[in-house]
Amino acid sequence: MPTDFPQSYRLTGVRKLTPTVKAFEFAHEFDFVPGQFIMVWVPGVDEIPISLSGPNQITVKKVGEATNALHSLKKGDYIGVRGPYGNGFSIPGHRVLLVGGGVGIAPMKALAQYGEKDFTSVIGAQDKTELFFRQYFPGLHMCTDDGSAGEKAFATVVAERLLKDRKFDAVAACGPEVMLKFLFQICEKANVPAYFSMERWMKCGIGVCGHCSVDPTGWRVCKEGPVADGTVLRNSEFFQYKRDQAGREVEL
Amino acid sequence: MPTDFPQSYRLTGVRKLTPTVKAFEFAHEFDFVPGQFIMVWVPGVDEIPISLSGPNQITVKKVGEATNALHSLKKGDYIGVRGPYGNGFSIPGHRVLLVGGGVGIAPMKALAQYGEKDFTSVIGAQDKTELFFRQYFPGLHMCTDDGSAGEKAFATVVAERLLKDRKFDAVAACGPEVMLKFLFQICEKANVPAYFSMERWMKCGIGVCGHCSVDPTGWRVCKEGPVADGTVLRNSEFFQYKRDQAGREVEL
Amino acid sequence: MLTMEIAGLKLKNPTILAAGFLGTSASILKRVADSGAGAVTIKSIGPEPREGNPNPTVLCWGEGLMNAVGLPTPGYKNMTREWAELKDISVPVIASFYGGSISEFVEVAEAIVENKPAMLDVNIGCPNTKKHGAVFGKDPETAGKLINKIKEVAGSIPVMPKLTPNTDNMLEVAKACVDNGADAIAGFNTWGPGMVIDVNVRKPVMGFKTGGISGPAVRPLMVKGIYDLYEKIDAPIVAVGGIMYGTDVIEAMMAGATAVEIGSGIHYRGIDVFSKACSEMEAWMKENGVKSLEELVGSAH
Amino acid sequence: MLTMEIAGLKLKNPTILAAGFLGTSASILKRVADSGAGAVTIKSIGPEPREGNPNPTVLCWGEGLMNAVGLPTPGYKNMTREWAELKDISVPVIASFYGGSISEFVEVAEAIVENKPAMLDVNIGCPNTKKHGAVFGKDPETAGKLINKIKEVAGSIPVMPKLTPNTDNMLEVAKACVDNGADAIAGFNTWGPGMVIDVNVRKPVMGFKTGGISGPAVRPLMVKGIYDLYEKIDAPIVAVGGIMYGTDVIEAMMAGATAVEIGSGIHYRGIDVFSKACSEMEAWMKENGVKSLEELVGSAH
Ligand SMILES: Cc1cc2nc3c(=O)[nH]c(=O)nc-3n(C[C@H](O)[C@H](O)[C@H](O)COP(=O)(O)OP(=O)(O)OC[C@H]3O[C@@H](n4cnc5c(N)ncnc54)[C@H](O)[C@@H]3O)c2cc1C
Ligand SMILES: Cc1cc2nc3c(=O)[nH]c(=O)nc-3n(C[C@H](O)[C@H](O)[C@H](O)COP(=O)(O)OP(=O)(O)OC[C@H]3O[C@@H](n4cnc5c(N)ncnc54)[C@H](O)[C@@H]3O)c2cc1C
Ligand SMILES: Cc1cc2nc3c(=O)[nH]c(=O)nc-3n(C[C@H](O)[C@H](O)[C@H](O)COP(=O)(O)O)c2cc1C
Ligand SMILES: Cc1cc2nc3c(=O)[nH]c(=O)nc-3n(C[C@H](O)[C@H](O)[C@H](O)COP(=O)(O)O)c2cc1C
Ligand code: FES
Ligand code: FES
Repeated sequence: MPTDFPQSYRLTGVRKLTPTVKAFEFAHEFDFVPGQFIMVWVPGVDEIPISLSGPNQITVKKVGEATNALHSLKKGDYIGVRGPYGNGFSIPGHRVLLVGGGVGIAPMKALAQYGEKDFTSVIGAQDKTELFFRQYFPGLHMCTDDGSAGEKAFATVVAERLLKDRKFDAVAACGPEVMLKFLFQICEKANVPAYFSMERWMKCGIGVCGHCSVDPTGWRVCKEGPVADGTVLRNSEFFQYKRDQAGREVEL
Repeated sequence: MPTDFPQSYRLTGVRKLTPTVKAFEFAHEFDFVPGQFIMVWVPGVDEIPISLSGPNQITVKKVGEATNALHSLKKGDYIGVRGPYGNGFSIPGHRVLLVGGGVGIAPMKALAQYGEKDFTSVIGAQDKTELFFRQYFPGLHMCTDDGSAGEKAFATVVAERLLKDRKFDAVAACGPEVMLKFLFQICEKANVPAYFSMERWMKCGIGVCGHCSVDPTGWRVCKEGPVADGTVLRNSEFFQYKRDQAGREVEL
Repeated sequence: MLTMEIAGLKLKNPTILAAGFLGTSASILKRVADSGAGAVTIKSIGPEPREGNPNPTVLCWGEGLMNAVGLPTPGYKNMTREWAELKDISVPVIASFYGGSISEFVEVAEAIVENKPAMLDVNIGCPNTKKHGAVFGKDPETAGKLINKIKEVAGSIPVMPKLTPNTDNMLEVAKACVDNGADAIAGFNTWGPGMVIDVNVRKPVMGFKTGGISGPAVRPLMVKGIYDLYEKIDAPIVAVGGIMYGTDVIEAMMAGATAVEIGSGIHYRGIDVFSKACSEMEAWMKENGVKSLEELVGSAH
Repeated sequence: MLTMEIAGLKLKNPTILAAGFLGTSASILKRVADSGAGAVTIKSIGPEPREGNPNPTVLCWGEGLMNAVGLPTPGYKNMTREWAELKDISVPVIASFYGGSISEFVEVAEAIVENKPAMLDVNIGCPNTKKHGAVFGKDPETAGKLINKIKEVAGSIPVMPKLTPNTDNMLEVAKACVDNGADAIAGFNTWGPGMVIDVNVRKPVMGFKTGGISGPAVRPLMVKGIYDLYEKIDAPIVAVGGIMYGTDVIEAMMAGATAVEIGSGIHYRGIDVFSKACSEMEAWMKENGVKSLEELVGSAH
């Protein structure tokens, strides 16, 4: 049987977590490392990279055509999946600060759940309705842009404070690239190793097309990534520019 | 790497055993059951079925174009081999009478060497110069057509006598089909199960072309064979007719 | 549950033994029928006895076979006993045949027709001899004329040309065949041909140097071909190429096939590949609430 | 030990990164060069920015890949920074490009030539768009005319058309290219295309429905094509298709190639497939007493 070919499975559960985010469960369990992703085929529409939030679970924010189509699917419908791909989180040390922003909370949930570390967590969103999966995060600090739940602050601000207060062996994070940009500066200042799940436009997902590779090293988000550490992030295109579907450079 | 594709190995040894028979050793050991064969590619000439007389050894009689070409090869030359193919000998009981006629001695040598049974052996050839591998056969009875070595008799005659003298659980044999024809009658009369290595024209060697299949069951010499027992031999085309390279029936 | 009808043939299931596999005698055809095939095909019959190419003639190079058997045949004149025994076979027996000229094709067809096979499979796609096979399958005009002549002698026996995929004209050839009365179209004979060189020996390995490619490696190419045929021609289609599993059969049907042939699958899954594929199809049909195969034909378009 | 020269390019070894694999930026090309490739190829450059086909665009179906990336490109006008950085790469950088008409091909070629790539790889074999690619590679006259025009603007930069294997006219196209000044011939772009249908979903899986086939499954087809090219044309040949191991490179050379490209092998063996294949070649050469690769070219004929 093919390995890197989309296999179709029925959705066994679809749950609305926020007005824009749904969790989808399917009839197949991946043996995976938190931080790894799969390519999700929405039949007839598109195929997109999505992190595993559990062995048989993805958690997806509605942002465009493919994610909209996915959100319209119901229990019993088929999706195609292949993977798991990428490196996943491999974090040295024990005391880890988890930071999840927006739908970036999804992969951090898998890490919190299966990561076997001494986690302290920060999850942030625009407002109360967009926070989800809070029950999975140990030592949780919530924050929202409007203060409707938890602290009224950016996740980066909360993280900075925590890093000052206590000693952490590492910071693991996923979220919008601008959030990660500031968080990385904070980590560098605090001299704590960063492990960030990054995104670039993906076509093949298996390391052959080059579309997701980043300057100046040619590091492939789909293969060596998506989790980047400081050696990858420093002096790279990350936090500066990326390439669009045609391969043109666009500012972050 | 391909499995059913000829792999070329150098000949590591070529030994003349008789005026018409040579043993060839090559730089690869097959994990095999005595009675199994390989397809031997003589580059640029032909590919022919040959029983393994050892894990890295074949023993071949010069009879035509391919075997002549094989006989002209020297240590260091390449041949291609694929396999091992077929069932090999799987003999119930313990006391086994081995019968090898002509170059049919070759596969019986492998059985004598690795078979782990209580063997009594009969090997026969035209004359003294054509007997080989005698050192491998326990309880050996030799015979030649002209009496130049051992008894002056056909191997079938010696076998018949032995079967009368003692009790055997089975007879295992390889040799010219006419010899096997008489030996089978002897076995049937003595009520001893027969296990004979049979030959038919082979093209694919892997059970797909049908060329080696026999009437009336469609038993494939290359796949279910080459070792046939009484249920296969009885009321079959064996000892009566066979098919040539074009598929035409020819008398034995 | 798996019954299908194609060009008047009623099949208990849509899996047919492909020409050239195990079709050398009545006894082995019977064995294949007993292993679950919905129909069986006699190895291509030619006008005169022919030994075929020197070995190696059939090799497995990984996810595919490579063959240049070269159409060995006892010749149609030497098959009297074989035909008599074919009567015992419980499923339709299809006769594949070839010739080196249109008149040879017709000569062989005439002789075969007397023995009343269930269908004539016209081999115009074999890449493994210089004079026969694919030379008749690359030019629409030649192919059309050939089918026309064969229809004249075929009487009520359906005629199915088996195409070569190795031509820009594949669809035009199919159309010419259908326009000239072909009752079904089989796609495809082997791909390429290909070649493998042994680097130590520095020679092509096959006795014929090259060999047509079949087996799982060609399945995506077959599916695309069937998909195109379904959109272009108005005749039932038999899919051939790399089919091994029940879902492969269903895939070919969704692309447009009414039945399929299985050849190389015998190597990968054994002689009972037919019954295995059929149980897999039944399991899939249950799981997906499909009652009859007919509703699947062309459903991916 | 592995040095080769092809159309004036001096290569430290004969393994070249195939077009469309990892060639999207200067940085990834540099990484491939550092992984041991003898030369690298920039992903085919087009006249205007192009997003390519919707995903899935590249899948592995077993012993092969299937792709319909659809020639995405930033367009030659948006590559200034890329070109500047290419200067740092230690091996020859080949530029692959395409157009939707002869004049577009020439327009792109002119722009590329200003940046002095080591060679022009003319993509006339891509099956994954309707307007570009293989339409220029199936008709000898069109292909010849195209190469003629490109040679006019190429100056001293060697021109290498990359053929499609999917045409009866493959050898005639090659000949027309050589007659019109092609300095080398690359064979081949992907095969088919093929199609895979998901039976549960009842739809073709690829975003473009079909995809060109590459990888180990096509190697025997490639070898046969190179073997034929070697007998018919008088220009150095670059073999592309399913090459993964050192012995595959040697096989292609024995069939007639002077150098090879590796693409899908990156999936099966990693980005260092180039250096792996090279060590395997060296080991084989030692074992077989071969001093230079040159003596191998065409040695299986
Ligand atoms: C490794 C990785 C893991 C991800 N995990 C998740 C997750 O767990 N949950 C989640 O909701 N989202 C995740 N994403 C983002 C998700 O892939 C995009 O939201 C989705 O592709 C949008 O598709 P669309 O058609 O709905 O939107 P579009 O309108 O097509 O695109 C909106 C934006 O989504 C991104 N995008 C679209 N297609 C791709 C593609 N093929 N590759 C990369 N980015 C693309 C681009 O930034 C684009 O601008 C992940 C992305 C990556 C790279
Ligand atoms: C299972 C099996 C095991 C064998 N083991 C041995 C062995 O250990 N030692 C040995 O010397 N011989 C063995 N043979 C016989 C050997 O295959 C033939 O002697 C050889 O093929 C002759 O080839 P040739 O070109 O020299 O002769 P040719 O002149 O081509 O043929 C002479 C005769 O050899 C037989 N033969 C030729 N080609 C084939 C073929 N492709 N398949 C089957 N038979 C063929 C035919 O009976 C033919 O009439 C075995 C045969 C089989 C089927
Ligand atoms: C060993 C072998 C022999 C074949 N002989 C014939 C033949 O005699 N006539 C014919 O029409 N096709 C012949 N073919 C082609 C097959 O019938 C079939 O079209 C092809 O193998 C693709 O199907 P598969 O992938 O299921 O094998 C042969 C193929 C093989 C591998
Ligand atoms: C994902 C992918 C993208 C490709 N893109 C191009 C391309 O842009 N230009 C081109 O000439 N060939 C392209 N090809 C074809 C390859 O360069 C090569 O000819 C083919 O894949 C066969 O070689 P391989 O088996 O080593 O992969 C592409 C192939 C693949 C799989
Ligand atoms: S998406 Fe193709 S290399 Fe990463
Ligand atoms: S040799 Fe082909 S089936 Fe036995």
